[in-house]
Amino acid sequence: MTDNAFILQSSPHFRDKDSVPKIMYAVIASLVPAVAASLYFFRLKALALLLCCVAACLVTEALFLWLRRKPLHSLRDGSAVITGLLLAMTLPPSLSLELAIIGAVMAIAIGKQVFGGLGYNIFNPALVGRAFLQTAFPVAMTTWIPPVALKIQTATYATPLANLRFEDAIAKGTLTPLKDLFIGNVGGCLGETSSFALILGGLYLLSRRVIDWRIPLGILLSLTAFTGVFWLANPEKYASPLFHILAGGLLIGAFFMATDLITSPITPLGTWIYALGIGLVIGLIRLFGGFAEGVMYSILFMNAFVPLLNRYTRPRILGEGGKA
Amino acid sequence: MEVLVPVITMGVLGILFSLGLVIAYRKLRVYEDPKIEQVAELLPQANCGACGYAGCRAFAEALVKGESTINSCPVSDAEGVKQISATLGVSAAEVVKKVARLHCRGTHEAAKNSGTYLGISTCDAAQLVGGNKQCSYGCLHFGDCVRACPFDALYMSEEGLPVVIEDKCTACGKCVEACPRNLFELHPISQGIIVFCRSVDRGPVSRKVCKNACIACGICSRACPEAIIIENNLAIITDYKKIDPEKIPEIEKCPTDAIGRLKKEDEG
Amino acid sequence: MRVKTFPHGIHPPEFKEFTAEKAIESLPLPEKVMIPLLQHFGKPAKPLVQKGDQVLLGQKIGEAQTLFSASVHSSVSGKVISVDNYNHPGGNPIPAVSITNDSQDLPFSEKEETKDPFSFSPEEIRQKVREAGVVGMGGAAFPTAVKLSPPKDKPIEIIIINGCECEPLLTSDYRLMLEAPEDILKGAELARIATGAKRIIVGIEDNKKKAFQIFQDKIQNFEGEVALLKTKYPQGAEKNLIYALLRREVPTGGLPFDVGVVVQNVGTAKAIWEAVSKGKPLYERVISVSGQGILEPKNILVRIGTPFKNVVEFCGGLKEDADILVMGGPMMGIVQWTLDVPVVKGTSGILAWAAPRPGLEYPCIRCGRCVDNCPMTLVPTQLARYVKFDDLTSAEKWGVLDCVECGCCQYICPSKIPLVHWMRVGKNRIMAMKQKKSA
Amino acid sequence: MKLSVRMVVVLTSIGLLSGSFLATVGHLTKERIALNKQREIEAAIIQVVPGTVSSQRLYEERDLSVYGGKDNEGNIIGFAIHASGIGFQDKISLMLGTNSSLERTNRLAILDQKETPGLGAKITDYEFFLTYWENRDCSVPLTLHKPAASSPEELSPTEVNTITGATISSEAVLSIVNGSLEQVRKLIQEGKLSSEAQDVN
Amino acid sequence: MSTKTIGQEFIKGLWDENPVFRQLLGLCPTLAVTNAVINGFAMGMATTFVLIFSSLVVSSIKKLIPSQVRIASYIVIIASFVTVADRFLAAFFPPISKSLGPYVPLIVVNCIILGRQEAFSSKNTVGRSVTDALGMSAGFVLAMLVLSAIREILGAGTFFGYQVMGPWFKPWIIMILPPGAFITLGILLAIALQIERRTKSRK
Amino acid sequence: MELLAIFVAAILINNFVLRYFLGICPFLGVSKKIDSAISMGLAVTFVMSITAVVSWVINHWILIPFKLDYLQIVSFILVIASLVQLVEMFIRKISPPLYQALGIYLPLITTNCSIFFLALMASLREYNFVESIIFGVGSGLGFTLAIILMAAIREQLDHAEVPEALKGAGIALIVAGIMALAFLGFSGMIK
Repeated sequence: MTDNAFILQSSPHFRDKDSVPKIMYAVIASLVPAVAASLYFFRLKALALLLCCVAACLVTEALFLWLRRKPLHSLRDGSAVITGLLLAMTLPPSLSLELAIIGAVMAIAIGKQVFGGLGYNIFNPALVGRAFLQTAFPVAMTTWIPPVALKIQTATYATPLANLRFEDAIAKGTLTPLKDLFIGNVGGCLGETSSFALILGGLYLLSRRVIDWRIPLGILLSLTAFTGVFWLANPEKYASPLFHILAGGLLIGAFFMATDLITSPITPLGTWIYALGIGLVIGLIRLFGGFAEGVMYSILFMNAFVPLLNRYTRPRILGEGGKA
Repeated sequence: MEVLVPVITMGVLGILFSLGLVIAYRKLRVYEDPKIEQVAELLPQANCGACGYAGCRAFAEALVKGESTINSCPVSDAEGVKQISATLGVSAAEVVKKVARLHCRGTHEAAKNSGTYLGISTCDAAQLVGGNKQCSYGCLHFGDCVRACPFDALYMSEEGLPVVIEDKCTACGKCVEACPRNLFELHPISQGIIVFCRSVDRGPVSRKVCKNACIACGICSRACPEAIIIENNLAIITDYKKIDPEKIPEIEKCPTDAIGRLKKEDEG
Repeated sequence: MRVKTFPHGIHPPEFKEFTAEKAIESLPLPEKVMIPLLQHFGKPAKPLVQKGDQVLLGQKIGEAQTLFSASVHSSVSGKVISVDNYNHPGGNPIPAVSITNDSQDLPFSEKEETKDPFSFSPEEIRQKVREAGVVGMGGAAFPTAVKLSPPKDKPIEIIIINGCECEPLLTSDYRLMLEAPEDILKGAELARIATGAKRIIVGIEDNKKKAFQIFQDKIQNFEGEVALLKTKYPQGAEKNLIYALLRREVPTGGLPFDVGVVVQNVGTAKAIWEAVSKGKPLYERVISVSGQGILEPKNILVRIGTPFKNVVEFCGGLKEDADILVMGGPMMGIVQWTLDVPVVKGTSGILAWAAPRPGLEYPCIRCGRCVDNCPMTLVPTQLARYVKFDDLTSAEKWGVLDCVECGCCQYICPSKIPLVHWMRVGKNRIMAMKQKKSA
Repeated sequence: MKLSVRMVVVLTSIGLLSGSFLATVGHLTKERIALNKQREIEAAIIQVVPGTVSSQRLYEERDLSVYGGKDNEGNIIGFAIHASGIGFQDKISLMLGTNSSLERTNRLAILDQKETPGLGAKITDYEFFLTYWENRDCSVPLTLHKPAASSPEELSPTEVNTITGATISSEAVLSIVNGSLEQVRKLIQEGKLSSEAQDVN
Repeated sequence: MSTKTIGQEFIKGLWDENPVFRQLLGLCPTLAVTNAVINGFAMGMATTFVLIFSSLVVSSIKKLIPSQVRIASYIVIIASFVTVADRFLAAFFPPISKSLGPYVPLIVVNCIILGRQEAFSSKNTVGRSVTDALGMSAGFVLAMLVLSAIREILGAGTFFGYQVMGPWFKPWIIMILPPGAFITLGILLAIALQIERRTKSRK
Repeated sequence: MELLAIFVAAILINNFVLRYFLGICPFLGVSKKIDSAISMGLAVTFVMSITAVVSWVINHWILIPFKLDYLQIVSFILVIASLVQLVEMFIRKISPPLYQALGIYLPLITTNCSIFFLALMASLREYNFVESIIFGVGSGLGFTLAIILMAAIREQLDHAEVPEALKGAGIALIVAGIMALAFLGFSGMIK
């Protein structure tokens, strides 16, 4: 044993075993139920979209890393795969593949790499990709097909939320039953239809402590409160909070999108404000906005507030304010 | 009539506006010595703060007010000093060009590592865990000085030591501040002999950890006792001016190269 | 009994089983000791001996110059061979008195106190503690006499005896608590008298049930109680301990004095007792030698100034794969690059193991775990960022100076960012900046 | 003092010069711009009230003007209602033609809109949208047919079509139309339509 | 003041001192009216007109204006020419005037124009000032054309209103909406900077 | 309700910066530090509110009665420029601390197109007096919101590995683009 072999470092000398790739792979694992559900409900369409998005994300990421002369091994951290998966999960199953690829490229390029890559982005990359597609190709992004299991033969098929917002579903009595929403036997984006699968994945993430429990809770609370008030005031016109929770992209947003570590606040108070804000804006858009669904916009909107929240919600230091 | 209305309107607006400006001009003008502007323009605008003021403009103000002298600016060259002195109407003292010199020759090869350093790659961070070198006085090789230099006058050589590019060095003193081991010092550019070591360990200890350490053998001080002494296990040049050029070869017989003139590889 | 604790903190693996059941052994006297003149928080002591002097065990060889300093005593009898810079486990060489041991162990003074130690006045206690060079033995080595001298406007109510030993691997305090509980409590009582406090609270983590029971038993004779604390790191950090026991917050930049508390480590309490009752200077201490890299982990009583090499050899030496050598605990200890450093008053352990290389450092993914675990409720990632980009004003505003360097953030960080290192760099730079400004 | 005077003089004279210059320019372009505006309106009136030979402004306020389309004999053969309101993004300005009894729609023209291109902006599309507004029974408020019908035959007489994916824009047009029709009816009842009548040309 | 030749005075506006890409001036209209090439072009032309005539007037009367009222005077002069441009478009090109909307009057506060008066025309001869104005305008028009071409081709599949992309192409509507404008300009600026960095490092 | 609609629309839906591309220069220039962004935002809001009042008065008492619509551009810009100058003088006299916080941004506002646009738009949309004020305040707050968010984001991006070429205006514009995307979600909220 020579003297020269000792390690020189600052304390602490013990390290927890969790690492960034492990966290990322936990997120991927948590998406398994939702992916499985999408494959069940939309079959090959879903498979093709998932593969295309993941591949396009990986290729774009690799291209940028190469251009910036950074080591390619950071591809293995799994973050690009998550972006691809999450993007695919929020696309309508009928979307053509080339559009999906455009979305995936945009997600990585302007959602992530322009900020410097992993850890530096301000906005959720998957949602940036989706918002780009939604704005670039609004018709394609709001054309839905029914899930295979439903065995309906119509070319277009409204999502439960569009049905509620634009077709006066409550008055006509055609509001989608909660049971279907829970199982996922409804129209909508690949991964958002099955509430059951999403809750399963979300619970796994919570148990692994990958995501902050405050975010899903805060979103659900404020959305429930907001929609609840209107529902109680006029159940003839407004759907129940439970419907709003189960329908559309709320659960995937609350468990997988808003909780994105990088783009959510790091302080507890900031996290609460962020989560409550998302729920509120979702409620506003769904009830009064021009879109049937507002999860994507509200998360992006609140993402923009995150640096501000982080800055102004510094926790009180132990002993701060006391007299020395 | 149709033409008159707009003409009158515009005329009135013009009068109102110009009156406002006149009032503004007369009521709220702040007097500033035009010299400040002139001097500020002549300063190098490096805003390095070496003069002790918050940037060149603040320094210019101090100069005009007579609170400081142009010699406090180490960055200005002789020509600039002359011009500024002329503007200020004072004669400048002779300015000797100084440059920063590193007092260490502990290259990667010469100075032994103490272990595998796994930490932040800056000198001040490494210093916090005692440094990555067995020598506790020498260069840590992480280049805080290079990053601190506002003039790009420093670079890390392949041997692992920072090298001063004399032409670019303005003796602003940033590297002196940045080095956690205080290895830099400002010397007149003409200064020939320099002690390249700061180790005050006893000779045998120093020699064990670094090939180029001063081992306090005393050859140099015996060669030139009026200017060089050995104190605290280290050769110290007490008065540079007293070094007799003829004795330089004698001084350079240092067995560890810890004192002597700059060599080619130490220069830019 | 309710188990008390503080918010946040972490649960690193404890590894206490290596040495927890091993009784304290005495290390054979070393041939040579190197006693640094600075082994405490504050100014170095002024050497009282020169090369060639003959010294006796317990003889004062370094005199405290100011209040924030501590005297240094010889830990052997023998001859001074040099007073020169020597490696110091704190990192940088510091003047040290090297003494060759004549193996006589002749004590400097033999006068046994005849007076009942509890009848001393506070000033007398402080004087004896100062004379004996007692410093905090938990690691920070704050001069104990200072701790026992509360300012007049800050009355002290409670003496807390810190028996948490929350650092993994270390068991020296635990062994002391098992083997010398009376001495500890008597020392605490002296501290109580010296500060005019009303009662004593001994805080013990619930992984040391045996020690807790002994103290439960012994405390009956004293004004005080024993509190059980949750096993959590850093339960033994002063500010967190005070919060856990009393729900009082030591103000930022303040001391436990500010909330009427004085905290003493169990080892320090014992040293106080010995200093006052026997006039014994602090020239030896108990340390844990442990870790997977030590062949026979042990708790040993060691003379100050003994080279690590002697200690490690006594414990069977290092394993082949041991590549990290730490003085103190794994969370806050200081790495050593050589075994050629002396044991000092603040050395609570010598640890070695085969350290896994930290994984690839990723950019911060803002998971917020450091925020959720910081016992000081700081925002470590933000602080590290501010320091990294040299925004020292913001770093200070966000409380970098309040960081206690407990290491929770860096332990938990999935991105493997050297957060504590950045904090230390930041503190260092801020101090340098302030010095420059005041100069 | 001298400087101050100069400041005032210079700025005033620049103001005067500019004023007279602009007066000239304004004068020269005034008629032409007015003409352009009028032509645009006229073209729209002719479009929505076919057979119009001359037209007359019957009423004007913010966001609502009513024109009467006249045949050769000067009889009003229909109304052209110029109304505007907020759509998905911004104001939508439209011209609705009705028969003289205000019971049937003739045609609808969108004059100005900033809806989402390719989506809400389809309200300007004749095939997709405007054709479904022709010849509707507007004696009662019109309603939207949802989901979108693929041919006019699917609609009941009081229904108009939506644009798939741009329900808000369709609703906006509908509410502008229904709102302005109601207002015009009220104006007729109050007899305000003809009192302020003035010929457009 | 200037030591450049007349030719250099003109050329610099195209790249070295391009108002949009290099000086980040006049970004508001650059973003706002470049959803179609025709709009961008018309806006560029209107700006050119104002810039040239303002430079002409300002450089000819620069000696008469006391420096304290120069900004005010410039604003009045610029505003007058903007009014002319606005009225002209409204009178002779009503459709363009309509689609440009209030952005034509906004030329008044386009920093390129005031900036050039302040930085150049107030110090240089009439000839130089007009050349400089021409160069700057050319640079501005160039920037407008590049940006609007990208946005129109991707956003509508057309160029100057003519179909240029095949029927397979699905227009990216986002490009003619605000987000597309911001992102495109952001990327263009980055490209411009990258080119500049490259040429610099080669030197 | 109408007033609320104008107000909300001005802040969120038709945000001056993110939808009308107004005030881009200060939006990019003064958004490097959050403190200056806040001051700039407030200064703009303040001037916008006053401009809304004054331009309404000019428009409805002078330009419209005398049929001088072609003098709109010149008179509005003159009024704004002198107004800003007067406000600056006024603040400096009344409250030096406020001047330190806002005053230095005031000269920048003269050439901020959002102010001028506000005056034009209020006249184009034929807002009445109260509506003009609401529109002015709302637009100012919309600008403030956008610039503060941008400043906070940029402060964070200062510590990010943004590619060299994108640093500064490039990345700021892309962030603005994504913010504009997010704000699109509010479209259609006001009917």
